[in-house]
Amino acid sequence: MNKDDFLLSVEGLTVSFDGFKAVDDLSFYLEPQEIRVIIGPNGAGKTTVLDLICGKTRATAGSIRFRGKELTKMKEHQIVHAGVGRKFQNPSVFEDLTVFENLEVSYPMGHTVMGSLAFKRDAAVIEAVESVAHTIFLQDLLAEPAGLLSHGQKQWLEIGMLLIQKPALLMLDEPVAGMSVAERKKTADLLRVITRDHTVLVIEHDMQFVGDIADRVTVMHQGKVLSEGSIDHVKNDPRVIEVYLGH
Amino acid sequence: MKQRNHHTPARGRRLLAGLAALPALMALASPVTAAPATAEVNTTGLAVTDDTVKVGILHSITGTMAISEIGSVQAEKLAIKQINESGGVLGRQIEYVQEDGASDWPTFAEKTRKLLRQDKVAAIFGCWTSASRKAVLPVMEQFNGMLYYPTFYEGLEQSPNVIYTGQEATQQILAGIDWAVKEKGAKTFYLLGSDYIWPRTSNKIARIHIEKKGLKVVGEEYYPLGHTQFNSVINKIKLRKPDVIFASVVGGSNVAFYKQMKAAGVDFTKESPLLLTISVTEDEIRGIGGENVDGIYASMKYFQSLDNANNQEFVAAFKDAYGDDMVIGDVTQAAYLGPWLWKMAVEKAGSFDIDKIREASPGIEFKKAPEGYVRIHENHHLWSKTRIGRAQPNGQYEVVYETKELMEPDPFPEGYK
Amino acid sequence: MFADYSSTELLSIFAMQGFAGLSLFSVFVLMAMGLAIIFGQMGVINMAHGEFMILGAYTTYLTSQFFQTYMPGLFAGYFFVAMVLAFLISGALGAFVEWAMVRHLYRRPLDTLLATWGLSLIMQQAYRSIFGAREVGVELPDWMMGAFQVSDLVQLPVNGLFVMIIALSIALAVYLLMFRSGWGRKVRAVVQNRPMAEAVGINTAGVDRATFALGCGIAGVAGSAFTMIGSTGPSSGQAYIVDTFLVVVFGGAQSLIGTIVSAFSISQAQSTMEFFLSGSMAKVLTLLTVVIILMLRPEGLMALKIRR
Amino acid sequence: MKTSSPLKWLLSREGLYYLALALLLAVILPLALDPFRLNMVGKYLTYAFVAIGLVMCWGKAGILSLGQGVFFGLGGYCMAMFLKLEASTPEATAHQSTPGIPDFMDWNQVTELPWFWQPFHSFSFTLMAVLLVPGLLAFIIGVAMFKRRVSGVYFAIITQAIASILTILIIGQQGYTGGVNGITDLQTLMGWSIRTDEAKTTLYFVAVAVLFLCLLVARWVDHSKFGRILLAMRDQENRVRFSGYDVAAFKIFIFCLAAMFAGIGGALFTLQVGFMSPSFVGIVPSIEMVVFCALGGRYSLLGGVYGALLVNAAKSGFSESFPELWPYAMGALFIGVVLAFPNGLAGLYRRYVMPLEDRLLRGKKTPAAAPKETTARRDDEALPDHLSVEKP
Repeated sequence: MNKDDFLLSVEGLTVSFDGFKAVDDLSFYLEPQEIRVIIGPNGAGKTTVLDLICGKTRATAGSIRFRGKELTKMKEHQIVHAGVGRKFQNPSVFEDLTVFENLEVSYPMGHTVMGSLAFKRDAAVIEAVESVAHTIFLQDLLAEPAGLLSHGQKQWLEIGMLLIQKPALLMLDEPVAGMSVAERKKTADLLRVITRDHTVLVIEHDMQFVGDIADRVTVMHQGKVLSEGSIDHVKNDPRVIEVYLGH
Repeated sequence: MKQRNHHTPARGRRLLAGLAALPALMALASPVTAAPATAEVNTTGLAVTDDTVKVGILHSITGTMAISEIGSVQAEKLAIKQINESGGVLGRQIEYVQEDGASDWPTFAEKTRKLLRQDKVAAIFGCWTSASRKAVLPVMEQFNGMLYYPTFYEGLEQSPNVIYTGQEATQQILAGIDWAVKEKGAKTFYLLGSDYIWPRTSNKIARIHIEKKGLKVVGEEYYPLGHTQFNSVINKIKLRKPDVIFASVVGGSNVAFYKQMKAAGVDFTKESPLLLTISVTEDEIRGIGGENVDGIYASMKYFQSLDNANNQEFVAAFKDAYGDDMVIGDVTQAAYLGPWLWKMAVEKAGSFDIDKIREASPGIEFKKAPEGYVRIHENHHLWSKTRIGRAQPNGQYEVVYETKELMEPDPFPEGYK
Repeated sequence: MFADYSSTELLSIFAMQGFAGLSLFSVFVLMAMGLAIIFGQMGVINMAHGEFMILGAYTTYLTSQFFQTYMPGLFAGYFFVAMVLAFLISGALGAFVEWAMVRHLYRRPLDTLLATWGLSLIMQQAYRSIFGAREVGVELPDWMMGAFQVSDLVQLPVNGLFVMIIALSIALAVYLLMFRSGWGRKVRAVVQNRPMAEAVGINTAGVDRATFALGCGIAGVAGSAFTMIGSTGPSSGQAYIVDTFLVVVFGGAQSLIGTIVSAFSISQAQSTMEFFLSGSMAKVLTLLTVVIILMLRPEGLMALKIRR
Repeated sequence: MKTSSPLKWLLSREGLYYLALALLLAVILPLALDPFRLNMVGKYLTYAFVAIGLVMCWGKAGILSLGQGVFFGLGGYCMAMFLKLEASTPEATAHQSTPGIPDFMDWNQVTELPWFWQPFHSFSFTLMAVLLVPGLLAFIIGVAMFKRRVSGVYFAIITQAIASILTILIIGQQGYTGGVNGITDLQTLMGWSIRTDEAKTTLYFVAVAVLFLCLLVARWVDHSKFGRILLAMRDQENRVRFSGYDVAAFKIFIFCLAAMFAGIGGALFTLQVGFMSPSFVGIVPSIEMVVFCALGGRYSLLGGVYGALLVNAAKSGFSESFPELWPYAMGALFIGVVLAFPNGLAGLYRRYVMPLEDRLLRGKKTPAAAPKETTARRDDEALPDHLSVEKP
């Protein structure tokens, strides 16, 4: 397979902070429509990988190709326009805006200065917002300020803000952290819906949840790939067991 | 603005004196016989009544310039009080309206408008910086007022609506440099100033004058206002070894400059190099500290230590009014001249009308001036002598030289542009 | 421009110019040390820093007056007393200001800027009411006024050396305090993670107050030292504020070493340029260079590299 | 947003506030004040332009500039250069060694009009320059800083340094700028004397009209999606970035807009007072401009206008009656606003007066015509400054 046939190909990715290599010569590939979960102990460099892909952190070396484009040279907003959406670990929504406005801001129109000045809230916008709101279970809370939502609802809202951008690749950093059991179940449902037409890269600790959704799992340790494969494959990998159970 | 002071004590005293002396009482009772009718002396609607005339005092009471302007306010008030005690102007007591320019130039312009239009003052004594005068000038000309401006300044101006009671640049500089060359044998000069119009203009005049004599300027340097680090320029001075440092540094920079000169081992009393300043009056020395300027020379028209009867009287009156620890600098004395020169112009013209005062002003002599004698030139500046003073550790200048003749004011000096 | 001078003269001049640069450096260090602690460690922008310095200067003035009047015999040593008093008085006022004002604003650095600017206006006017609008002259004991004659041209002013020694001692003291003492550890802990510091039982409110007071106290000592080389008037403090902030920001706000490095580079640059250009242009060029470098490298010279 | 019908907007509550301000400025004050006082209000109004810009830039976008005096000054100097050239005809300056150039140039041995003065013979160029010179400088600063993600405190300090640099430059280059005295003695605008009372009153009304134009532009920007993005940016800058926005471009735009407003204010200031000098460029006036905005309410456009008017009126009043007390009052105002009511007058109004209005409206049984998305909430809550030191 040519590497541009992958949706995302990460090769030799390295970043060092003052000599400390948080990600060290990392390579992995994502196929279209795949759901990939990255797991690993704390400090393995999982979040840094997402930071590197979405441009928040600049790579020291290596390449990230996405649909034939080299992301390491692009600005954050250009990466978003290329089709990569990112959800942060802590829900980051605009607390002073309403749910509707949160989604509207993310709607992929009027993203330039002039475009945003000329932006009109037309029927298409309202429809797209309402449809996404329905998907993320917030259709009745559109007029609420986002600051008043519960923790779980904020997580959903942030996922909704990604969905409305219609990205080709969705990156989620611990989407179910801090959720109640019921919310967690609803989120799993939500992800299943999403994965019907998105490629998804997820960081997650909850192995139950990982087993539920993952096509393939990548295990990271000390900035490197320790193991990769199906959930059963990595669960039985002795190196993974050693890392997780400790010395 | 509401600092209207009617000087009732003065008036009260006058009344008592009147009771004692019948002729004076007569004068009060029938002002027409002693003083001309108001309608005659005031044809332009100024604030003149049968026994009062209103003038304005306009200086900064607040803000950064308040430090410098306070002495002028005191001197002007003292002169007004003395004039009132001696019978006023055309038989009318002077009342003043004091306004605060707040170290802000538009405020100066605004207050001038207010003084001229609302209060209809017959004259304004005020302004200190050139910037404030420049802001006020168009208003003075528009509403035809008369400003008495006390500060020594760069010249390049001659308004029909201003009498400049301080020296313009050539008066201060030419005499100073001539003295240094003749008496001290100076051959090389280092020009140093704060970076704004007065030092730059002054140094330009100085440079031309020096070079005309075939002597040499070995350095010319400007520092931003408020600058406090002079080590580099002190090194340059040491390197170039000028005979004279010609300094026009102002404000807080002054303090830093002289302290650092002293610290760098320059003893001014040795006069090698000799320091000649045009900006350090007795007022400034209070902030710098007498020990730091011991031995520098200043070229100005007035020093507090000036030995003549007029000045002794003036210094005594000033200290009597404001306290024994007051010092009087060049500008303070020039401010004191303002009300007197105005009074004489009014009396010569027999009218408060601005146009008549303007006409009457040239040629007016003030023989009781603390600096000795001044005369108003056609160009609205003063003929005055220039003196060289040597700073003493006690903060006073000792006068070591005085020009024989009065220096002619020349605000647009040909050949010095 | 050097053609006219002999080589000994040139050597002397370079020596003197180097010394001028070092004097400026110590002035910058003194100005910036207190601010580096307050701004760098606490994130508070203290626009009244210059006024705290002037408080130290006025303290020195009053002390000198007191010694002159009541114990002229001990006048030679008054300066040391004055510096201690300047530290205590400025520090005490600092602690009060922290309690009354700054502690309510820790989450809002830009608001501390406005509030402390207001404080600076009040302090200036208070000086004006108390000491008068004119600058006061602070008389120095004779031993401070001289200069060491190194060679014919080279003289090292005693008070310049004295300022230098104070600057270095304070820098050293701050370093020891921040990095070699238990208290410094607490300060750094609070800076890096306030909730965690609270959780492990550090009295963060107390640490804040002491840190702010320390910064103000150092400003007081700086002001005291500046009476030797600068003016002491109600608005003298304002002249320092922009330079001071630039030194701290240029160094990298959270790094004390950075502050020193930046004070050194700015002072050397300015003093060298002053020698070749006019004072005004040197100042403009120095400020401009610093601003441009900060645009290219906003984290300053010595930034802590933290993974974010 | 729902401004499809301007009339309907005017009758909404927000529209009525604007009407009230218009009534105050265009009718009540001119009737109540003599020309002298009205001229002073006219001067204060020119600061309101800066305040509007600061509300947009600082309040809405979280960018605190301590260098607005720079832009105010540049706008003012552009206008002053035009007026000075008009005043410096060869006839009026015949006594100079080089007639036809401004007097201060002649004193400084400048014998030829410098190239950058040449275009200011043209009024249309001057009008453009009033907008573009401050705008361009803001653009350069903005690109350099926001692209490098300099923000918060760092931005504030750097803008302050720029104010300091420009002041030293203007004072030092007196042959080209008039130095510390500034550009003075401006008399006519295209032959029309700007010194008469009538002219000052006319200029006052021009200032009011232009102010409302700027207010409406600012309001339009604020209520567009752009405004919501500013708000979002202040809150969660990264989220905006990862929603596909070029955050720097938005900051640059709003900073330039604020600079242009300040430039307009400066130009009108020059017309009102008849000169321009470096004392309006430096650090102190720049910080005072921030106070106008903070007192009025940093999140409210109208608050900014009232803030500029009130602080300046208080300054004149105080310094006339108790000059000694003014710095104390000003200082206390700073501290009080920051500590006690960070949202300024607008915040107080919303908290204490608006509920009364609500009750009145309900009393009359007129349902409050509250727009669907009211900005009240945004302005009312004590929003934390998300302006903490950000390092890239």
